[in-house]
Amino acid sequence: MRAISYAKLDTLFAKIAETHGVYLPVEGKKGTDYKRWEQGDVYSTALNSNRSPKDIFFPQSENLMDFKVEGKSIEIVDTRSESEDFVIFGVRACDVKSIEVLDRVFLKEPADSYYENRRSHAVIMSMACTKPAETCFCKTFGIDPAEPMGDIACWVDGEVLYMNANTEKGEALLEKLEGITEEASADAADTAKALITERMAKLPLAALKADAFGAGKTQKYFDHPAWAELSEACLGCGTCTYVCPTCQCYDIKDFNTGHGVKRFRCWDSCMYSDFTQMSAGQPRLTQLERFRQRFMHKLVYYPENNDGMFSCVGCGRCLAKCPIKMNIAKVMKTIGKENDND
Amino acid sequence: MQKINREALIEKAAALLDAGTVDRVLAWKRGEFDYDVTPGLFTTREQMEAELVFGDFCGANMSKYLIKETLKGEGKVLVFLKPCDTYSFNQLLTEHRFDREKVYAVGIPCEGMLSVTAIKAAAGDGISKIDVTEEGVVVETLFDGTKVFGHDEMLAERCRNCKSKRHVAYDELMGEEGEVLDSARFDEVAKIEAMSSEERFAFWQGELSRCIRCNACRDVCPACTCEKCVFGNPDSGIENKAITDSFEEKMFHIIRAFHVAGRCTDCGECSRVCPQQIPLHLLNRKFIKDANNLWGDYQAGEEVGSRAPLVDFDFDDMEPGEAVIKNGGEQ
Amino acid sequence: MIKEPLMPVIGVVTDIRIDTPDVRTFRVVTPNGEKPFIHKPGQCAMLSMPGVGEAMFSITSSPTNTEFMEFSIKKCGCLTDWLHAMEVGQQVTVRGPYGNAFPVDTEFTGKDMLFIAGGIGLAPLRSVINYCRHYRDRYGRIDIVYGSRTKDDLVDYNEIITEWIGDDDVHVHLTIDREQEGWDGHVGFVPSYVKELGFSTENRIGILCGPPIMIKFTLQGLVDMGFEKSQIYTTLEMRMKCGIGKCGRCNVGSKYICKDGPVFRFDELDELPDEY
Amino acid sequence: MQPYKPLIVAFCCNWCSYAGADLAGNNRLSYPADVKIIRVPCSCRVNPMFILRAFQRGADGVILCGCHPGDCHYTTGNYYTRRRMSLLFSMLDYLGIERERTRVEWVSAAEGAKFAATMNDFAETVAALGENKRLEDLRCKK
Repeated sequence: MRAISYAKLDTLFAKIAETHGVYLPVEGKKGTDYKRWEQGDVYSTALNSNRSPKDIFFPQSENLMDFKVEGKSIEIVDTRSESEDFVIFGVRACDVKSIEVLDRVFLKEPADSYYENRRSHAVIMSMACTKPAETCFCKTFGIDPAEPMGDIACWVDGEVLYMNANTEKGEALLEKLEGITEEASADAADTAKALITERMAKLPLAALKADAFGAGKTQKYFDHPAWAELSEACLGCGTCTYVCPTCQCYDIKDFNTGHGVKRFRCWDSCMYSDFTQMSAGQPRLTQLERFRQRFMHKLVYYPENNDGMFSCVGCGRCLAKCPIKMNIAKVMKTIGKENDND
Repeated sequence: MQKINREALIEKAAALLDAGTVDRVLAWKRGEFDYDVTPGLFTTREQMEAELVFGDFCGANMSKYLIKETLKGEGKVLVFLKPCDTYSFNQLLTEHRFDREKVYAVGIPCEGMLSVTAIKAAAGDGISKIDVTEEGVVVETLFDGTKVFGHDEMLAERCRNCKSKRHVAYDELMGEEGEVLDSARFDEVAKIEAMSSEERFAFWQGELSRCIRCNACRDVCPACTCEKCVFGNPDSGIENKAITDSFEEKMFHIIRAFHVAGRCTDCGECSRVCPQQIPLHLLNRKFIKDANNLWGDYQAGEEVGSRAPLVDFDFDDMEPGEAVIKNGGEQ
Repeated sequence: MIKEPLMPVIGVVTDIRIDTPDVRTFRVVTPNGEKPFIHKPGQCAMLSMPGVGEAMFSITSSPTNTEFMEFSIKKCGCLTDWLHAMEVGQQVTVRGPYGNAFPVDTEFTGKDMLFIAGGIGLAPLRSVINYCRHYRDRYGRIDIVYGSRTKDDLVDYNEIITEWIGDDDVHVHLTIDREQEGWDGHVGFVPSYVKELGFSTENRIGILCGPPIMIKFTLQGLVDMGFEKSQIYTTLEMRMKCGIGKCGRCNVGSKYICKDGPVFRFDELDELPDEY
Repeated sequence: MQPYKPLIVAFCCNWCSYAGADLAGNNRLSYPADVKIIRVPCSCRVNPMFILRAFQRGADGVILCGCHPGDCHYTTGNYYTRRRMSLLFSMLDYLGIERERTRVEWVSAAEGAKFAATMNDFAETVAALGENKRLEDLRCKK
C-alpha cells in the first residue's frame, strides 16, 4: 500500500498527467461531474457525480463512421483512432462495479471496438466512500464500499490518501508514482474501512435484499399485478436511464451534414415510447411495459445472461433524480415483497 | 392561515368516496424518504391512511395526470389542487384536454414547497429526516447531527417567487382563499437581460450544456400534451435522444419553451424535475415577460377559454425589430 | 484496423425484381462482384442507405447460392420506401450475418418439412426452402402452404410456379384470401387451409412465418392436429439497431432477438414473456 | 483582407416578397449572391424550427420577408408572424445570439428596390458580425 498526503493531490495528478490523461469528479456550478483534470481543478469528494463515469467509456453520443455519398456510390470512412492512456480517479465502489456490468455487454463477443478501445487504455482509481448517502444501497448487490475494486483502490483517512493496487495495471501505475508516494503498511487504511462498514449499517436501505430477484424469475414477476401501480405515475422520460451507470441501450442514427453523412451512436432509453416502435407495430405499447422492461432487465434478464450478476449497483442516482420519485428500491420492495413469506 | 394536513385530506377524500361523488383519488404517495413523494391513485380509506402524504415535498402538479385519468372509466376522479396547479388545470380545460365533468377538484392552500435539491446542497448527503418546525427546516443527518435552515431559503425557487395563492378553479375549497401575489418572478430574467450579449451567451451555454435530453421537462409539463411530440418525429432532426452537440441542446430548449409560450402557466415543474438543475423556468418566464411587455399582461390559465397572445394579434403590434429592443434593451 | 461489428461493407444492387405491388427483391453483391458474406438459412443482415436509415432484413437467398445475396423487402417505412425507389447499380451498405439460423443440418435432417407462410412471411422461409431443395435427399416430403391477400401479392410466384412445383416430392399449396378472376386455386385463409389439408405429425417439422394473427391461429391449428410445440419453428422481428445484442431494443426476457433469435421454437417462446 | 462573405437565408412569402425578389432581378438590381431564398406560402408558414435549422446548416443570418401587414394573401398570416418572431428573436437575443443576425422585413411585390436594398443592408450588417459561432452545428462545418 502506498500513501500520499491529501494536500498533495495536485502533485499526484500532475505526475500521472505526465503520461496519462486524468479524469476526476470536479464540482461545477450545479453538482459534480467528471472532467479532464487541468492544473487548478480540485477533486470533489461528492458522493455521486451527476453523470456517472459511464460517459467516459460510453459517451452520450459518439461518431461511429462517416459516409461520402456520390451519385450511386458510397464510400465508408473509418473515423476511429487509438485512445490515449488515461486514469479515472475517484470512482466510487458502485461505479467501478457498473463498469464491470458494461464490460459484460460491450466486451462480449462480438466486442464493441469503440468501447474496447477506451476501456483497454483506462486505469481506474477507485475511492472508498467514507460518507455514504441515504440513497445508497450498494450492499444490496454485494458491493463493499470499504473495499472498492478497480485497478487501484484508494482510501482517505484524515489527511492521508492510501492507495492499493488490485491489478497489474494498477501496480504499474503505482510504481511510476513511487517518487511522490510513501510506503504504508497493509493495514494502514483499516481505520477508514472500519468506519465505512459501521456507517453502511446505519443506512435506511441497509436491509434491502436482492435475493428475491435473479435468473429464472421471469415467469414469476413478469405478470405481477403491482407493475400497474408502480408505473402509474411514470412520465416516460429518460432521466433514470441517462443517470444510471449501467444502462447501456443506444441508438444508431445518421446525420446528414450537407456534405456527407455521419453515423453516430447516442444513448437511448427503454422508457421512451418510440424505443421499440416499428412500422409494423409496437411490442411495448404502454408505459407499464416499458417500465417493467427496465426493472426486469436489471433484476432478472441481465442476471440470467451474466451468472447472476445484477445490472444495478445501488448508486442511488435514480432515487435522487426521478421526477416522480419512483425507483428501483421501491420496485424491489413491492415486487419482491411476497418472497418474505416464502 | 389554516394549515391543511394529511388527515384533513384523507377525511375529505374518504367522505367523497363514501358519498359516491368520486371513485378514485389522485394525491401524493409516501416514498422511501421524507422528501420523495410519488403521485399516486387511491381508491380506499385504508390505502390513503397507509400511504397518502401531504407535506412540504408535495410539489408535483397533478393536473396533467387528469388527461390520462379521465379517460379511464366513467366515475369522477378527485384531485387536490394547490393554487398554482389550478392555473394548469384551467389551461388544460381551455385546450379541451380532459372532461371537466369527470373531475372533482378540491383546492388546497399551499405555503410553498421545499426544494430537496436546496436542502441536500446545504445539508450534504445522508439525510435521515426532514421536519418543518417553528425554528425552520430541521434536517437530521446520518453522520453530522441535526442542522436547522431558514424555511424561506429552502423553498423551491418557484415558491419563493410564488405568483398566486388564489385558486382559479375548484369545486370545493379547503381552508382560506389566498390572493394573487405581487411576485418578483421576473427579476432573475431582468438580471440576465441586463448582461452583455457575451455574458448571456456564456451563461446559457454553461446551463444548457449540462442537458442530457432526458425529456423530463417536457414529459412533466402540463402544457406539453401533444399526442405525438415534434421531438418524437425522426425527421425533426432533434429526436428524443441523447444530445449530440451544443446546437441541439439550444434548439431543443428554445423550441420546447416556444411551443408552450403563451400557454405556460409558470408552474415551474420543468425546473423542479430537471436532473441537471438547469433553470428552465427562466426560458419560459422570458416568453411570459416579453409577451406581457409587448401585448399587455396575460396569465395563462387564469380563466378557461382565454385567448393566448400567440393566437391573437393587434393591427398595430410592434415590429419584431423594435420588439427585440424593447424586450432586451439597447445594447 | 480492429474488426468492428457495426462497420458495414459496400454492396451493389445488381438486380431489382418486382414481386408484388409492394414487395421487391434486391440482389446484392460486393463492388468486385462477390457475395458479401457467408450466411446460414434464417439469418439476417443490416441493410442501410447512409442518411436514410439502417434496418434488419432477412436474407432470402439460400446459402447454397454462392454468387449473390437476395433480400425480399416490403415497402412499409422510410428506408424501405427509399429502397423501392432506387435503381440498379445503386450502392448500399450491408453488414452481417446476424442471428441464429434454422437447424437445417441438425434437427431438420431426415424430417418431413412443412412450411407455412403468409404474405411477406415467405421471405425468411425462402432461404430454408431452397436450402432443402438443394440438398433434397437429406429431407423427406416437403409441403409448402403459402397464402396471400390476392394472387398479385404472392411473393416469388414465378419461382414457385416454375421451380418449386416441379420438384420431386415438393408439394406446394397456394391460397388467397378472396375469390379473384384468373385464380382457380384454393381460396381461404392460411390457418383454415392448413386444417383442411391436414398433416400427420410424425417425423415432421413445421415452420411458420407471417403476420401475428396468422401465426396465432395456425399455431393453434397445428397444436390441435397433435403437433408438439417443439416441432414448430418461427422467426421473429423486432426493431433492431446494432444486431449484436447490445443496443437493447430487441430484448425479450433474457433473449435478444438479433443474437439469440430470430429463429425460435414455440416451446422456447413459451419460456419468454409475451412481448414480441 | 477580404471582408467576410456571410451566408444569408431569406424566407420569402410567395405572394409578395418572392415576387419582390423577382422584380429586383428583372430590374437588374444587385444583391449578394450568398442570399439563399426559400419560398414559403406565407411568412406565417415559417416555424421557429426553420430559422434554427437554417443557422444549424451554416447560415450567418436569417431574414424573414412577407407582405406588409394588412396585405397578407391569407388576410392575417403576417400578423401572427409578427408576434411569433418578436418572441423568438427576443429569445435568441436573450440566449446571447447576436440580435442583428435575425430580421423581419415586409416587402411587397412592387418593392424590388426595397428587396435589394434590404438584402444589401442585412448582408452588410451580418458581414460585420462575422461567422455565426454561437448557434452553429460543428458537424455541418466543412
